[in-house]
Order: sequence, then C-alpha cells, then structure tokens
Amino acid sequence: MRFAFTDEQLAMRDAVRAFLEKECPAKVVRDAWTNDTGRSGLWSRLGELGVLGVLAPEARGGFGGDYLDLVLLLEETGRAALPEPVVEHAAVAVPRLDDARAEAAAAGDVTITVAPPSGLVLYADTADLVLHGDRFVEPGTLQLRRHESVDGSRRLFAIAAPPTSIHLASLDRAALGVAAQLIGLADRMLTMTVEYAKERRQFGVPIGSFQAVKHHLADVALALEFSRPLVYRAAWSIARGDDDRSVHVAMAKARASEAALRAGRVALQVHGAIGYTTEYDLHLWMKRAWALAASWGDAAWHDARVGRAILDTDRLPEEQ
Amino acid sequence: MRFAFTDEQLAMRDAVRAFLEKECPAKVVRDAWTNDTGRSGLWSRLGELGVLGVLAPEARGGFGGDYLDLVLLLEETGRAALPEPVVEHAAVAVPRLDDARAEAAAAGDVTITVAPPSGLVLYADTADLVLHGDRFVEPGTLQLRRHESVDGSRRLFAIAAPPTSIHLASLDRAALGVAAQLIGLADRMLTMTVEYAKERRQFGVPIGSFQAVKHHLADVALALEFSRPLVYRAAWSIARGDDDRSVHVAMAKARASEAALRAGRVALQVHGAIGYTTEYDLHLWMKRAWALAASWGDAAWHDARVGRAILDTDRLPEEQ
Amino acid sequence: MDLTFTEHEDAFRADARAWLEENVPRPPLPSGDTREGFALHKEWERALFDARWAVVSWPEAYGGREASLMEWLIFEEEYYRAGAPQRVTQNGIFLLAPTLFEFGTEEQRERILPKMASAEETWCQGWSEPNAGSDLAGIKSRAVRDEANGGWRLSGQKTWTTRGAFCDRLFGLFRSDPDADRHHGLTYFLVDLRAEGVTVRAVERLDGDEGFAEVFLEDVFVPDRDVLGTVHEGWRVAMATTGSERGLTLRSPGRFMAAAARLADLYRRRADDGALDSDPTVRDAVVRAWIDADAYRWQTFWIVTRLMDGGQTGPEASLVKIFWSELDVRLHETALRLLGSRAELVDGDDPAAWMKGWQFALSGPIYAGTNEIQRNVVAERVLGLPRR
Amino acid sequence: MDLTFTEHEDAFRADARAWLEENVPRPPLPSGDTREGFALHKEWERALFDARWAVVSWPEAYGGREASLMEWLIFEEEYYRAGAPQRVTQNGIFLLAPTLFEFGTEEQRERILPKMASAEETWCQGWSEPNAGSDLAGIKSRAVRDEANGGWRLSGQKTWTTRGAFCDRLFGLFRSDPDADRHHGLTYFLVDLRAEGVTVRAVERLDGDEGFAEVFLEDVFVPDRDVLGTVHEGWRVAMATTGSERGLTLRSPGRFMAAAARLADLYRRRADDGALDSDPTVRDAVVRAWIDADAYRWQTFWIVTRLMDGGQTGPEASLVKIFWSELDVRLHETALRLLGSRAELVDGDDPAAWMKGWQFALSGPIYAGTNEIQRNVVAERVLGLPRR
Repeated sequence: MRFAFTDEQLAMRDAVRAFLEKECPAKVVRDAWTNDTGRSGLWSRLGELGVLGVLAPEARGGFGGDYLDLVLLLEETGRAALPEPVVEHAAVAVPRLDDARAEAAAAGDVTITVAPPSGLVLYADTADLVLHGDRFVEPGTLQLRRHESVDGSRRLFAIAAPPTSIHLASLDRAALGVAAQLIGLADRMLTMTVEYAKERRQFGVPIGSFQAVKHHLADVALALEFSRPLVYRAAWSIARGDDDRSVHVAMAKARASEAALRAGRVALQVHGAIGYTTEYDLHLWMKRAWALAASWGDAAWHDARVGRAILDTDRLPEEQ
Repeated sequence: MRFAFTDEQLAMRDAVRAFLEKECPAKVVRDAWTNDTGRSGLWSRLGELGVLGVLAPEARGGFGGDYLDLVLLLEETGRAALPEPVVEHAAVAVPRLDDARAEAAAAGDVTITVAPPSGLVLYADTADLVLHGDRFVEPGTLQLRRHESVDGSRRLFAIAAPPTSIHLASLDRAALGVAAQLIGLADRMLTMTVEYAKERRQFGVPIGSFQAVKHHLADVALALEFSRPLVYRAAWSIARGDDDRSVHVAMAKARASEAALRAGRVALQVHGAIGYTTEYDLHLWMKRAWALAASWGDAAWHDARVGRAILDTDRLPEEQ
Repeated sequence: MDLTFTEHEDAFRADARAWLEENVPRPPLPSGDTREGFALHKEWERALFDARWAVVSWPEAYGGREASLMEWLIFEEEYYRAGAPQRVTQNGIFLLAPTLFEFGTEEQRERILPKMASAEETWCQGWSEPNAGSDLAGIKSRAVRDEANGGWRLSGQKTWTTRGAFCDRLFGLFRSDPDADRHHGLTYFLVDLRAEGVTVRAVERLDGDEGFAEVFLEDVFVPDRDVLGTVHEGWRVAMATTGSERGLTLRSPGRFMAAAARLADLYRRRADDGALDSDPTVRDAVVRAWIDADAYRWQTFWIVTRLMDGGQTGPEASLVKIFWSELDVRLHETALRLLGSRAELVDGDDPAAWMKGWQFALSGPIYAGTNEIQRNVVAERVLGLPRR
Repeated sequence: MDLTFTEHEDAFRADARAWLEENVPRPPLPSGDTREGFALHKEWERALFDARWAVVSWPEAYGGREASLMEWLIFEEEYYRAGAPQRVTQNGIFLLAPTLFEFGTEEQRERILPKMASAEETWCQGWSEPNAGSDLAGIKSRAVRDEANGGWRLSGQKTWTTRGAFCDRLFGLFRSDPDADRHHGLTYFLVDLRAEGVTVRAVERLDGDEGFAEVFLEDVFVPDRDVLGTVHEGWRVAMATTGSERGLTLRSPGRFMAAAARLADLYRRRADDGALDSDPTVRDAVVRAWIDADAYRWQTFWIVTRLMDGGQTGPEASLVKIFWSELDVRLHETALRLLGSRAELVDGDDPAAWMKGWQFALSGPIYAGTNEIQRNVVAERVLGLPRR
C-alpha cells in the first residue's frame, strides 16, 4: 500500500500550476464571460504542455498515461477556474480515440466535448467534435440551442436528441474529472478567504481572529482534507480498472461537490458585501463550483449510487 | 387572530411550575432511577393541583378544559423532568373517559397509561389501567415483560400483543404532549448550560465569553424560539378540532424533538466532562430528551406525515 | 387564544386579495434593481399608493389605512401570495419611516412621508463605508458645520447602498464631532443625491444587477431641516432603524410562505417528471422548508400579539433575522437541488427565477448585521452571556 | 501509487485475522470500564501480548513485531473487524509509550514497556484537574523537591482519569516550579497509584460504568527515576503525547469501518422488517457514515505514506480528531434513528450496544481537547489565521 503520487506526476502538476498562474489569472476567467468563445485562448498551449494528451497513446503523440497522471492536472484547472472543456476532452473523449483524431486532440488542434445525459453540451459551438453516446459527431448535426449559465464562461447548448444512454466509463471519467476540479476550486476559495480574513479589519482586529470565522474556515479545511483522498483513490481505481471504480467515483464526486459548495458559502459569508460584487473575483470561482457540483450527478445522486452498491448487497467496507 | 394564553392559563402554569420547583427538584428525578416505581410520589398531589383532570368533565371533578389549558402544564412537567406518565394519563386517556373512572383519574386516585404502537408501555407495572387500542384493560392481562431504558426512571414493559391500530386522536394527543415536554426539557437544559457557561472559567475567562460557545447556545435558543409556537398552535388545533390538527401536531413534534436533541448535544459539549458524569444532573434531562424525541414518532417520521399532507396534494401554506 | 382571523381581518384580507388579483402586473416586472426595472416599479408603487395599499399601517394623512400590525401581516401574505413585485420603496418605508415617526419633526413627516409612500421620492440607506461594515461605529464620513448657510457640509464615502444608483435621496450617519469616537458624535442626515458634490457609482451585484452603489460625497451641503433627531445623537436614532431592519418589517412571513408554496409546486412537477427518483432526501428538505415557513409565521403572530398587547421586542429581533435569512438560503438551495443540472441556467423560466432568488438569499446572512454578529447579540443580550 | 497491499502486508493481515478468529472471546467481554470487566480484559491483553499482537509496532525486545505503521493500521482493521475487545491498555500504549520512546531513559523503557504491553502494569493519564480542562496549562497540582530521599512529593487532584479506579499507575504533569506560570515549571511524573497518600475515587460515567476516577494526592513520594524527561520541561514532553492522543493512534480507521459495516447490517435488517418505510432520509445517513469511514481510511493511508517517506504530521492531527469524533457521533445517531422507539432500551442486544456506543461517542468531541479548541488549532496553525 503506497498512497502518494510519483515525483514525475508532482513535477507535471507543478508545471501546469505555474503555467496557469501565469497564463490564466482571474482576468482571463473574467474575460471569458464576455468574449466570443467563453474560453481562455490557451487550448493549443495546453496541448503543447501535454495536458490534453495525457490519456492519448504515445504512438499518437500522447503521453500514454492513465488517470493518475491526469487527476492532479485537472485539480489545477479547477484551482485556476480554467474556462475550457478540459474534462470532456482530455478525460472522457481522448481515451476513446486511437486514430488520427487522437493525435489532433492530444496536440490541441481540435476540441472535443461530450453530450451528457442532461443534453446540455458545454462549448458545443467551438468544439470540432461531440461525443454523443458512443459516437463522435459534428456539432452541426445536433441542432444546438444556446443557453445562458450563471457562470458566464460556460457556453451551454441544448441538443434536440440527448443521448439515451452513456457509457458508464465515460460517466465515471467525467464525474471524477469534475470532482478533481471542484477540489481545486474549493482549495483556491479557501486560500482567497484566509488571505482576506487576515487583512480585513473590523472592531479593530482582523476578522480572521474571530472564533466564528476561524471555525467556518476550519470546516472548509476539514471538508477538503477528507474529500481529496477519495478523489485520488478513485483515480487509481479507474486507472487500474478496479471492479468498484464506479462506487469510488461516486464517493469522490459526492464529497468533492459538498466541499466546494461549502467553500463557496463560507468564502462569501466571510468576505461579506465585497464578495457579493462581480467586481471582486470570488464569484467567478463560486459560480463555477455551483455549476460543477450539479454536473454529472450531484452529491445526493452519487450518494444514492453508493447506497445501491453497499446497502442492496452484503459487503464489508473494502472487503479484502 | 390572537396568539397568546389567557391570564388564567398562565397563572395555572406558574402554580404548576412553583409546585414542581419545590416538590420535584433534581433529587426526586434521580431517586426515581432507583426506587421501586420509577415515579415521583407526587401523583395524587398532581391530581389535587388539577393537572391530571384538566381534560376531565367538570361533572366528574375535572376542569372541563381543553388542550390549551393543558399544554403549558405539560411543558412544565418537561422542564422538571417529572417522572410520571402524565402525558399518557392526562392528555390521552382522560379525555376518553366520562364515567366514574374519569373522576378517579382526575383526582389521581388511579394511574392510566397507554399502549403505543411500539408495544412498549410506560409504567405499566404501577398503572391501574392501560388504554389498549380503544379499550381500557387491566395491566395484568397484557403479559408484561420489563425492559430497561437509558432513562432509569422510565419503567417500560413490552406486551405480548401490541395494539394493531391506535386512534389518530390518541396518537396526536400523545405526540403533542411529548412535544410540549421536549420544549420544557430543552428550555431547562439551555438555562442550566447558560448558567454553567457564565461560571466556568478557562483561559482566565468564563467559557461563555467564547464565540463558539455563544453560537452553540444561540442555535439552541433559535431552535426553541421557532418550535415552541408550533406546539402551542397544534394545541389550539386539537382543542378546536381543526381539520389539519394532525399535520400541525406532526410539525410540532418534529421540530420540538430536534430542538431538545440539539439542546442536549450543546449542553453536554459546553459542560464538557462534568456533564458526562451521572453525579451531575444534566444527564437526567438529556436522557429523557433522547427517549421522548424517539417516542410517538421521531422527527423524520412526523416530517414524512407532513410531506404526505402537503406534497401529495395541492395546497398553499395555511390556505385561507 | 383565538387563531382564527376576525371578520374585520378577513374582510381586510379579501379587499387586499381582490385588488391585488386585479392589479398585479402580468407578466412580472423586470428586476427593480436595474434602471429600466426601477422606473416600472415606481409606477407600480404609485398605483399601490393611489389605492392606499402602499403603507397600510401608516396614518391616513400620509396615505395609510391605520391598519393594525396583524393586518399589515395579512396584507404581506396576500402581497406575496399574489406574486406582486418587490418593494423598491422598502428601505424608505421600513427603515427610515419608523425613525421619522419616532424622531422626526412634524414638518419632516409631512414633507417626506407622502412622497416616500408614493415613490415620488425614493430613498436608499447610507450606513456602510469601506471600513465600517459589521463594525458600523467605524464610520468616518464627516459632517462639518456651515453656520453661515444654516446647515452642514458632508464628505466621505458610503458603500453597498442598495439601489443607490436610482434613488433620489439617502439617509445615513456622518461623524459630526471629530473628537468623539465610536458610537458618539454621529448625526443622522437626510441627503439629496442630486445635490452638488455627490457622485454615485453603480456596483454590479452577484446576480448581475446594478443593485449596489458607492456614493461619494465632497463638501455636500445639507440644510438643518434635513437633520433627523438630535445633532451628535445619530447612533441612538439609527439603532431604532437597524432594529426594524433586522426584525419582521424587512422580511414578513408572507414572503416565505409564498416561496414554500412555489417550492412545493416545483417539487410536484419534478416528481411527476420522475426527475427525483434518484434523490430520496430532497423531499424532506422541501417539507422542512415548508414547516420552517409555517414556524416563522406562527412565531410572528406570537410576537405581534405581544406587541399589540403593549409588549416590547428587543434583541429577539436577532433571532428573527437569523431564522428568515437561513431559511431563505435553505429553501432556495433545495429548489436548485430539485432543478439538478438545469439549475445553472439563467435564461429558462423556473431555473432563472430560482437562481436569482438563491443569489439574493445569499445576501441575507450578510447584510443588516451578519448572522455571526446576530448570534453574538442573542448570546449576550437574550441569554446574558458575558460580552468579553 | 499502488493501492494494493504488498504480499508481506497481505500475509501480515492473514496471520492477524487467523489468530483473532481463533482467539477473540465469544461472547464479547463485559465493559472494561467496570471492575470485573477490567480484570477479564487484562487476561485478554495478556493473551494478545503472549501472541505478540499487543504492540505490533514496538521493538521485539519489548514484545512487538517492529511492524510498519501500515501494518499497524492493517492489524487495527482486523482487530475491529473481528469484534475484539476494547483496549484497556490503550492509554499506556498509545499515549505514554510514544513519550517514553522519545524522552525516556533506557532503564525506564526496559522497566516499564514490557509490563505495560502485557497489562501486568496498567496506566491511566492524569492531565485534567478541576480547573484545568481545555486549559491544560491551568494545572495546579504541586511537586515539591525531596532531596533527602532523591525524589519529589506530589500533592493535588486529578480528574476524569479514565479507568483510574482500576489502573496501577498514572502519568501526568505537576507544577514543580511554583514561580513559573502557565506552560512553564511543569514536570512529567510517573506515579504509583498504590503509593502512600494516593486516594482514588471512582466516578460514574454517562453510560453507568465507573469509567472515570478522581485521584487525590497528598504528599506522595515519587523517586527521581520516575521523572520522564527533563525537570520543569514537562509541557514540551507532554505535547508529544497529546499530539498522538489527537492523531490516528487513538482512533484508527478500522474501528469506524467495522462500525459502518455493523450500521449497514442494522439498516438491512430494519429495512427488511419494513421499519424504515416512513423515514426516507435515514438511508442517506447510513451511506454518508459509510463514505466518511472510507474517507477516513484513505486520508489515513495518505498521511501514513507521507510518514513512512520520512514526512511529518503536525497540527493536521486536529483535523483528524475533529473528523473521527464527529463521524462517530453521526454514525451512532444514525443507528439510534434506525432503532426508532426501541433505541432507548439498554437490555436488548442491538439497542443496548448502540446506545452504549452513542454515549461513548459523545465523549469524542470533548476529550483530548474539545473540538472547539481543535478548530482553533486548525485555523491558527494549519490556515495561519491570527491567534488574537
């Protein structure tokens, strides 16, 4: 039993973090609310960096890696609130390709998005392909109808015919990718709020010295500390094809969704009115968290999945 | 619309409170854990005081009152943690009698208990009659099997044949009576804990000056403030035979149960180790609250009753 | 105790319901926290005023009906039941007016109240400043005496002024005695936002509306007749207002009863669609929201009966503010759960309304004194725990 | 990353499982927090020791197997999976021993550790005093130098001493320098409870067991060889222990995995009885308890991997203590909900065990530093918020 990432995986995580801190500051996220695409303009550079092709075969210019190589990078895209369909593309679509399209996808020459059961397709307008059920189709064939999201960077499109079924593998990869992003979002909101609580003074002292504020923030740290390992464990289960991977993903998405929602609530409450304005950056992260927590199954939906697995059968936790 | 008790009702409440403060201090509750009956020895005096006969006809020496005359008195029996089957006797059994038995019951010459659907009958050994379904029977006919409760004063007896059905009116009267007692228990635990938090010093200050302790206690006050009116409203609905009285009782029992459980949790947490000993009185109140919160339907059970009434039909809140 | 309404109360309710059913705008008005919406809301307020429904509890002289507190609650129930528009006159009517009735001069009441009630003059509050949020006593905006012109010169900055970009006038506290500190030396002023030296900058709120404003004052002249209460005694005067801001006047139960009814309706429609089969717990959340709205209604009737008997409310107002603001958050959170993956959509009908409501609800635990401050107040002034 | 167990770890688990299945007492022993129960538990501890399962992570010289931290966790999983008895030697093995390994002399380790592991000598902790609970630095019990006899004279009162009425020896802090205050001038002593001047009074706990004791010391002689670490430096020495008390050593994941499995089993039986038809929400509470136990397990493997790589844990131990203690409360609360009106029975099998577990769980958020203190530690030392 060894529950830690390799130095290579951590180095790649650090490289992506450094890249996003430099290239995807809050301004880029904010601009995505109003630009034509809702995106960052960093897609091909994410390809060069190797983020998009982690799961693509080496023969196709990919890294030939597994979900363990990807999960930390997705967490970083959450921390940066990167406005891109990176989960749909890199975690869900790419592993289903081994032809020339894999090469283009790994390089970031094309963008592939996914049609979820909800029928709301993210960035369908700027995508080259949409994974619909088990087929890759042209967006043009889907009769897209634009919808506005509370997160202005999320360009959503309803399609005439949502997929009637979706591969469990795709659902699990998507839900876990979003869970990793939620961890990143929560971590960033916690950091933002701790910094603010140290600076902001009321009643002659920093508000972070009030016990009520301390306990709010400690509860966020608690939720993060005990949801993050579930996400990494589920990544391992997918990478190794563990029989219980769907249950592990469900646990991860359920708790990561709650951790991010709590982080947002506490961040707003501690910031007060300033956090309630769109001039301040917090709302960009908070609204992403709202959207992602409800995407690919919310906490209750995934809890119910876990319940069917553990209560409608007879088993022990982690039966050896 | 006038939501207040009459001066007479308040005066009777004060009289009962004064009586119980004098005659039913913690020592009486504590002794009931170890004496033969589990009771206070105050039964006939409660009869003289008029508590037991509030719902008995005047012609039978009762007060000829309604549940509004009784609810505040039951709250007081909760505040004192009075170890007696006063809800079963005065709120459930007595209103079903108009013969000579009503007279004896009002006077406290006899004790009547009730067989709930759970089949666990309180004080069946010292009761003269048991209301079983819609019949009053001798305890001896029920093949009593003694059970120990976490609250040592609650002498419970399993019966061979639990009632297959119970009058809705009896269920509602019992649930509401217990709800009133839970409010009294919660109020008393809050008072005890506030007093302790003012006295107990750590780190050179009273622990009640710590914001975390303040907020724990404020949450208890909040739960009490918004559950108590539901109890009084339900009492009115029963007294007036309102069509929705069962829904109103369910709301009252659900929220009163939660208020008392929260009061107990906070009381123990704020007291710390001292509250964790049986030498200290808190546990007498806390364990009563645990037992009553689960009696005659817990919060979830009553929430479900409310749900059937409001969601499986089409209605507005308090439809005029 | 009599929990039925009197014939008089029933008649009052019937009148209100009839007029509202007749007059509530369909389709609903756009948000009153936008410039266009605000103008339309002023027309609605005018219609309310003409029918004497704008300020039912006020004296007839100022456009009211001298309705009892209970009748006011009944009107609020009917108002929200009818899905009538938000009240853009709210801050004037519910926050400033009570202070005017208590501390204002006859001249001020006659000059200000009718125009306030008819929305001819709209009011915003000027409490917060960049460094005076929860800590209101940290106010730095100054008022300097201008003897020559018989008034004061105001300078400083006010923030989070709701609808400040659209309102005509502002009420708030300014430091008139620079040597006094904290709660002392403050004066309560009524400021014309059209006056020279006033700059208003709209600030966009979470939901995208320009519902906030920053108000910059540079040497703004305010005549003595627009001082409310005693000079330097503004804190005491203002506390009356913040009390009512916390208390039931700001969020009456009718609002939450109507929201709970909409939530139950949403639940039924989603359940019929089979959308909830996979979430066994959301039903209980709906039930709890309903019960909480009902609990708030009865706690209010309990308090109001005491008030009508000549009793008082004090720090209990903090319990009320905590309860309605957290109920509002839970209620909308539950609605978003019911909407699932469609909750994020802000162009659909259902989702858009609930998401907007959710974002509005999130402000509840923050403004009018954060709920952390309110819990301190409950602990210290209701339960008597030491201040430290 | 490799989340499978090594062959060696699997073999270790198999050995442990086989021995436990063979040897775990059936029916379960009575509570070890009663006099009779304690005696029976000492026999069990002796059997564990003889089979070298009592202190698997210790050096072989003291009766251990030099097992890795990971193997220790595996043993704990098997121990609770097998429903083996509570460890009455826990406070010595998990609280005092780590301190002896870090600060003790060779002589002390050889004299004390083997007898501790075999339960020949049982230990209780003496931290709390009537006025030193959360505020441990408030300790008033005194230690006065007795040069003539080469030792110290201890006087004072210790409270909430778990199983103090049955144990042989006590470890704790005493004020050896009356002039120093708070955290200074304290010395860590090992006290023989049979010594002259010691009076022990059993105190009944919530669940009716005499699990607590008050220990009164009057001029009790303790030789120099029973001073642990440097004189007057007891605070620094003790902090190592309270750290491990908070951390995973006190409550390993195996305990909660086993409890979650029992809870799921209870759920299935109650559901089969149709007892849960009226409570749609309790199922989710069961699922959450299960997930939380699993989350605790993986967070522990995460930390332990870091430790085995030579890393450190510090204030994160507070996060762990908050998590397991509140999980334990929620888990038992859920069990009581499943039991409904039978939950209060303490003579049935299911109910009695769960009610006892519930009462035990309620102590979790209180002892070893209340969770309020732990949240302060997290905020100040993990997140870096100002102490005030």
